[in-house]
Amino acid sequence: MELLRVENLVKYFPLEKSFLERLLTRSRRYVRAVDGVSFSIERGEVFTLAGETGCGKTTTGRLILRLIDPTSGRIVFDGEDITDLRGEELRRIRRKMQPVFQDPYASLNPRMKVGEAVKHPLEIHGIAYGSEAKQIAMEFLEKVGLTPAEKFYSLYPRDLSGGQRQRVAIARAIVTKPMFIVADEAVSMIDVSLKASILELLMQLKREMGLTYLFITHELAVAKYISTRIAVMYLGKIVELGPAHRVFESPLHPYTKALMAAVPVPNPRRRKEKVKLKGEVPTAPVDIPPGCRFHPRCPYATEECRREEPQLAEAEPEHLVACHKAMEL
Amino acid sequence: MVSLRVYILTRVLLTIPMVFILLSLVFFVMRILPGDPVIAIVGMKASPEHIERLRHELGLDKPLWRQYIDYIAMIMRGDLGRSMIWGKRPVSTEIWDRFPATLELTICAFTVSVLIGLVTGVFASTKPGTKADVGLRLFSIVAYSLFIPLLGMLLQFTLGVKLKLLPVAGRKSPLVQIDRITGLYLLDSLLTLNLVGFVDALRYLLLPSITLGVVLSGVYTRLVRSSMLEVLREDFIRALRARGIPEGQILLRHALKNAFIPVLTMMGLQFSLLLAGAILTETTFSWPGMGTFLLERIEYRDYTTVQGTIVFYALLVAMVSLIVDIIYAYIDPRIRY
Amino acid sequence: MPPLLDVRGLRVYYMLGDEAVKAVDGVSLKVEKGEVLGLVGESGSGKSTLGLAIVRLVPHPGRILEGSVLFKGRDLLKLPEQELSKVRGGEIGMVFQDPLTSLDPLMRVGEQLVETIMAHSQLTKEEAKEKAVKYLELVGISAERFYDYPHQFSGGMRQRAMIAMAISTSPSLLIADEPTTALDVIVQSQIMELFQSLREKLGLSVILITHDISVAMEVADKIAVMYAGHLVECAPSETLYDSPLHPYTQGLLKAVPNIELKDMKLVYIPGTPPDLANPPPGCRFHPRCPRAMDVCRREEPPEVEVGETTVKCHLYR
Amino acid sequence: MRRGISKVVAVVAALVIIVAIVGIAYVYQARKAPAEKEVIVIGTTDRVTDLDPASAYDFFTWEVLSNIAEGFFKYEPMTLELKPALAESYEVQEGGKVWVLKLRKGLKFRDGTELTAEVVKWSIERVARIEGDPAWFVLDFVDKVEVVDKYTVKIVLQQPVAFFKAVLAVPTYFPISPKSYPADEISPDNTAGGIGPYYIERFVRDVELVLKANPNYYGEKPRTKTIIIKFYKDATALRLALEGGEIDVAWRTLNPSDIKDLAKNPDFTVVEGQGAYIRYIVLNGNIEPFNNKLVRQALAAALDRKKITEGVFLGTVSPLYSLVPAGMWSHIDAFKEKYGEGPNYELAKKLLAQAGYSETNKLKVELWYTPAHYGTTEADVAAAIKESWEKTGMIEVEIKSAEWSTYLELTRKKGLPITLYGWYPDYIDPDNFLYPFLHTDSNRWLGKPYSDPEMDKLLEEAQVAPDKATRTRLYEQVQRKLAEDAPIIPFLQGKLYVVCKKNVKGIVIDPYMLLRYWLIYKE
Amino acid sequence: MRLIDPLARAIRRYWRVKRVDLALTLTGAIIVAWIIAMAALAPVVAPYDPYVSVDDVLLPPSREHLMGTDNLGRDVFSRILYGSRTVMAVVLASTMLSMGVGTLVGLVSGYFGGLVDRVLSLVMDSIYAFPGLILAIAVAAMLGPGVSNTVVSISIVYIPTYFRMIRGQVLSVKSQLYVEAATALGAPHKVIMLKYILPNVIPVLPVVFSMNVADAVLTEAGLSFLGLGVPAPTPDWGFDLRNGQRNLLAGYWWGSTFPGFMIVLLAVGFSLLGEGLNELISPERR
Repeated sequence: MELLRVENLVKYFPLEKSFLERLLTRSRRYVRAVDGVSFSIERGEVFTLAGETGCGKTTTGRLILRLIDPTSGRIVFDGEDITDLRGEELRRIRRKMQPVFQDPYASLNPRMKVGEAVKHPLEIHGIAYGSEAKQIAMEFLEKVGLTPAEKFYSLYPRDLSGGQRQRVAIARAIVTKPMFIVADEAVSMIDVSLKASILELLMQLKREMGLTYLFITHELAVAKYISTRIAVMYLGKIVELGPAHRVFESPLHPYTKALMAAVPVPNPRRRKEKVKLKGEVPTAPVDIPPGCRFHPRCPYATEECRREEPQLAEAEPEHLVACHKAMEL
Repeated sequence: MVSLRVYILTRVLLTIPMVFILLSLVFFVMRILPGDPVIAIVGMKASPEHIERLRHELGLDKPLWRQYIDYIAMIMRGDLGRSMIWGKRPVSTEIWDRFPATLELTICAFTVSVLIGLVTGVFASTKPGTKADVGLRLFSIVAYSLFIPLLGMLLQFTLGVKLKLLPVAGRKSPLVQIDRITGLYLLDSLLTLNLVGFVDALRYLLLPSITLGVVLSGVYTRLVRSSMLEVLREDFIRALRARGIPEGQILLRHALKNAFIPVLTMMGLQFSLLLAGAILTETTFSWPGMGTFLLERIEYRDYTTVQGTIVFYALLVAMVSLIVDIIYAYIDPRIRY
Repeated sequence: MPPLLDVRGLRVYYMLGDEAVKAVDGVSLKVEKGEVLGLVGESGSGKSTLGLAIVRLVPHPGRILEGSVLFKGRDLLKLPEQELSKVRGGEIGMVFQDPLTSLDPLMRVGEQLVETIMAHSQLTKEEAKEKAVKYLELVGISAERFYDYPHQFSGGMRQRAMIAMAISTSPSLLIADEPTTALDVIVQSQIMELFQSLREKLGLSVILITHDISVAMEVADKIAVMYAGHLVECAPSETLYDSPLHPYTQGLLKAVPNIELKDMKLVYIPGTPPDLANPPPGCRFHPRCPRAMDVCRREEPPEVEVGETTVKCHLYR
Repeated sequence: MRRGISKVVAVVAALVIIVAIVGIAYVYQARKAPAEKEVIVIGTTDRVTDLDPASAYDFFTWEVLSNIAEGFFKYEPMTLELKPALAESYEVQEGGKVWVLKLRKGLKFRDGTELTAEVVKWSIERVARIEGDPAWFVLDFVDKVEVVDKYTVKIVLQQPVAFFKAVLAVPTYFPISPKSYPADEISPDNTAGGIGPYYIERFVRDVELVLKANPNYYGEKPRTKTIIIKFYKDATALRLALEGGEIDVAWRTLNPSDIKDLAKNPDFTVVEGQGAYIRYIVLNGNIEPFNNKLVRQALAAALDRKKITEGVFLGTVSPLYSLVPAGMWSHIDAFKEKYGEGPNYELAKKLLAQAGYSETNKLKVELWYTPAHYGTTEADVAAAIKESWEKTGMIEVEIKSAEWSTYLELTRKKGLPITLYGWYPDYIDPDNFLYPFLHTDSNRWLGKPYSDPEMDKLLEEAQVAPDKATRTRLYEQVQRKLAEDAPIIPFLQGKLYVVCKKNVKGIVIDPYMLLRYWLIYKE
Repeated sequence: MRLIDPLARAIRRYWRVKRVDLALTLTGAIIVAWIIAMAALAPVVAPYDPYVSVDDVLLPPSREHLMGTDNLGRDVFSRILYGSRTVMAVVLASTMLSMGVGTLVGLVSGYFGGLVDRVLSLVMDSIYAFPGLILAIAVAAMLGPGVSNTVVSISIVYIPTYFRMIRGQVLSVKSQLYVEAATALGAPHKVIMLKYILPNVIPVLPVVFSMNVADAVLTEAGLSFLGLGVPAPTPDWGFDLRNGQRNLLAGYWWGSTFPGFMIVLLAVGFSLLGEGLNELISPERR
């Protein structure tokens, strides 16, 4: 059953910051961070948005969380259109939908004790107050593996390691018993030896609490371990979307192929032949190439690719790809 | 990136509201509070009729909003009006008479303070934590805290009166003549090849500009030091060292230039410090500049002159910050491209 | 023939008042000519400090307390600053993690390259420029970008420029400190390929410092694993992959996600790395080690040679 | 670009070094340079306002004007007799209502215009037309000016004025050339001047004023060819300039302590002269409790003048017991006669008790001063007055201050209870020290603190009384009544000091007060 | 984990790492504390009434008059003691005032942004860029002398400093992930402002405060020196300096030197405190 649906989501950031600058510049220019993205997430799923820096995956996450307003498009969450919700209504939705961010050092208020940070959401949403809230907060601290909860409760974030902080952030996210978690690069800054432990925690919570994840990451190897479905983004668009095992085993889009091939493998004997791509992703997608936005780097680009933008279409059941030549390759 | 042209244009346009805000502030505060220029002009004994006539002449009998609009309209035409008190000279002429003195003083003081600041700041930053560094930090704190009149008096007393090395007040010797071209005596005497005039003007300039310069050098020492330390901590300095670039070259060609960007930004703001300090310096050294002029005219509630002076100060500050921005853009390619 | 680089018993501490962070604590290491050594470790393991200590660039308040760094037979730690700066950038090139902050933002990339070349040769400006263009092209940057500023370059190009600078003086050793960490995977693999090709073309030795053991595995001949200031295991890549000896290495290899394997379960190492200001006594890994023994808590393990592997563990004594 | 910047730095550094070396070299050279004998440099803290007789109305501008121009009469140094100047002779007709002036023939302005009756008429009418601050010297007295012949002018007054000759001597009546001055607007920076011993060679506002001897001057040749006035911002700078050798003469106004100190210095001469400058306290009779004569008298009795003259001014001024300064004819120490030398605390207490005040029910008063206009000593003057009054134990004084224009405005609107003011005479006559203060119609500028029909009558009579003896008697009466009513309490009379280098001679200070440059010379 | 009192721990840690900065801070604190004590104890310590003459005028320093007497025969030492009250009162009141207003406006303006923020920033920046002393002179001259007027004119100069500092800080804190997380939690604006932003903004205040106080001391002295500050005969260092300056050249150095020295000392004290605090509070760089 569908929990979240995103339809043709668009977010442009104007390049001219101030009013005067806008007034003085003849042609408006925008960073087209998210440029028409559609997908849906089923309940209980781990849906991964993957892609390189600047592809728009984080912006998509923030749009879904309603932390920024979309330029156009629609977000339907739990059967309700939340695109234009404001104030009290938006707060009601927020209870059901929580983020876990990449940087555990920045996502906790340095002036708030761990316990308070976890307890606070309960009070904001009027779920529990005072000692009752504290009780619940302690429960959740234990749940994310911060034991003894008593000790951690009165510590400040600065007294914790990165992994521990990320656990606090997770506890804060799940304390209101949401149904949906947006995990934005949630394990990217965690050391290898601990990364698996956070991933395991996330999976365990998913089972216990029946959570649905939108997992945003640039680490394909990590994505592979947890995703049920994956969408690969390039310059603000999804280029390929499908069940994780299908996409990882037989990627269809040349970009996905290159991306997969570039991921290093911890095996000295597997020094594989890589798909070679020219150039890099532009740092700020301002001047998007016409036609297929990947064509300047694509080794298989044809005249058609330069002219016409391919649409995301089903190439095989449930496996969508946006490439004119997906079938031929 | 927004183009440089738009950037500079934006900055130019932003100076307008700034001048406008300050002008309005002064305009209304001055008129709401007691103190009447007409009475100050005519002195004690004028008849009420005479005073009324004068008020009318000066437009002071109109409602406040009307006066304000008239004044703004006048400013828009680039006219600062005429002084309300003796002479009734155009305010622009009055300013033009005094401003070069202030400009000369501030430029020289600025030079002194930047020279001291650069040398001490760079030196301190290369030896953080040493005695020399701590000493220079103390210097910067104490220098800035030296009350300008106190330091000025001290220098006047020792160098001027006791040692008779330098003249203590005024801009030049009575017997020396310097033809006015720009009003900057140093420049004018050079332009007219008047060596005696040049040396004389310079001698008169020394004490005030040293006083102001030393006090402000504290700011620069601190600024240069901290921004050098900041830059020296950066990755590219380490990378330069790793590439075996000689230390001196790293310091002067890379670190100093990078450190100069925040220093430059601050310089724009410090300029207002310079102007403020100039008031006390001018008072202490009888320097016939804008500061002493403003003080005198405030006392007489010379509305137009005070307003004009404030507008001028505001324009000056805005212009300096604009120039700083342009230099900034010139030095920092990240803004230029 | 002696190794190109021979680090012996190096100890680097960061002195914070009366507290010392023991970032590198008695590390020995050899790099042969033409060899690529992957120096692997998690954040805070001391691997970057080690890289910097080799050319005496440990930042304040770090201090090299003891040890020696023999490079072509000379001890770099005893070299006067003047001569050392000839070695730095001359015979040993360095590439750092963040290519944006590692370039002077106010100077054109080409000029920075020229500056480096001129610092290590007697060339005139024109000759240096010619050489600079040559090296830019060698790393895949067209000559027309010579006058660009660093911010006009993309991340990968900046790193290429850094590499060009590092190799422009024909060094025999290149120390690359996390050269691809700030880059996306595709660019990362491009840069890694560049390293490979340069190494073949120029016969360079490379120390590749990275937190990502996968990256090291892909390019290095030999891998040295660091944990909490100690070098715990050093072995040829394939040996290390096939039979890791140190419990930490074993744990690490199991924790690394592998995109090629199907349904592999990730295993993590419990606990967290120690505070290097107060490291645990004995073996620094013992609080997290599944095979810790009594002796591990008491005594610092010796370095043991097992076949081609050097391992710092009581298990192999 | 980077090269460019380092180059700039190098050039700046080099410049600074060169300049420093040249400067130091010059210092030694300059110290040896002999001072020119033909030049006298006078320093002052005063300023020139409008160099236009129609508008100038302040001490220093008048001083300058009286050196670059002349009126029909001028005061003989020391004797203060009015001697003919531009007018060869004069005649008073119709009991003092009509004045006929015969001009000296052949006098020419700097621009070549001849001084004629027409020019005189034009000049006087110009003052009336422009209505500058001193225009009242004309408007209040003159009815019309007529040209009799080329060199004869007839001035018809509105009514006879006993002291009109003194009025005619003020700079407002100095004839100027119509060719050099605009007919109906003030010409503030005009250096043309009139006919005088000097002419202005150069004038840089607030910096310097250079005067050269007028070669065509009809009278006695000035003893020094060039006079340079240098303007200083304050007394400290002025003294430093004197000691630094920049100026030969330090004129108004040095600090009291510096005057005393310089008097001890053998390198300088201190010339002291009684000035006609007075300071006084105004008690505003419109405000409670100063409408009570007993209170006013008590304050007059309790005032410790010595504290001010000796304490604040270190004896560089003298105590004053009347509005008419000592040395002026008709002066009597009226307040001293009535209240003693002061402070007379017994009397003050008695008066206060009569008025209903006591140690527990203190008289509370507000004393206002203006911080800049009367020099930096003013705050101390206020403090000294406060202290001397509070010594009675029955008065509590609160000191307040306001900037000059605010101060004036508030005074005029009758807002301030006690204020401190000072007075320089416009013309040398007791009338000028009494009428403006005490006459009902003329003390509006002080907020009309006092009005008394008897006093008005006395003052009016004295103005028109033809002979000096009658006038003296009347003015003595006025002064006694002033002391009795005590609406204004005079407290000090300024002395004027000139400090000059030992070799400077010829400085004359008399109650006319304006320095005559043409008499000064170097030995 | 946190066994010791955090302050003691902080001091100990700083003592190890930033000995010099701590020494500077302490020196500054001692100077300031000393002058505050002077102000507090003036009535007890002062040997004479500072308002009335107690002896001959212009007596040099002696056993009876530690710093001599001024030109009205008042005891300079007593005036210095009482002067510290004036300076402290004016300076502290004005900085408190500007801190309060600046912080409040900065917080609101920075948090909500938009048009109000633009206008406020423009106004504040205009005042900020304008030479402070000149502004204070203009305002003080128009308001007229008096303690409260002086306080107002000085505080106007420094409001923009606090505003800018707080606003900048708010903007940077606002962009932190934890604020975003709080928004995502559904916390209302008031809660975010008070619980997430304000506590992270406040730590900059002591630094700005002590830096500004030093500057305010000089501005106050400047105003008094120009005769635009507290009216006579209130003891005030700037005013006494100017008053004494008249007699300086005649050799009566004590009347102006002592007040001048006190101004410098107090400014140095606050600057040291500010400079040290700034280094201590700023994020550690290793």
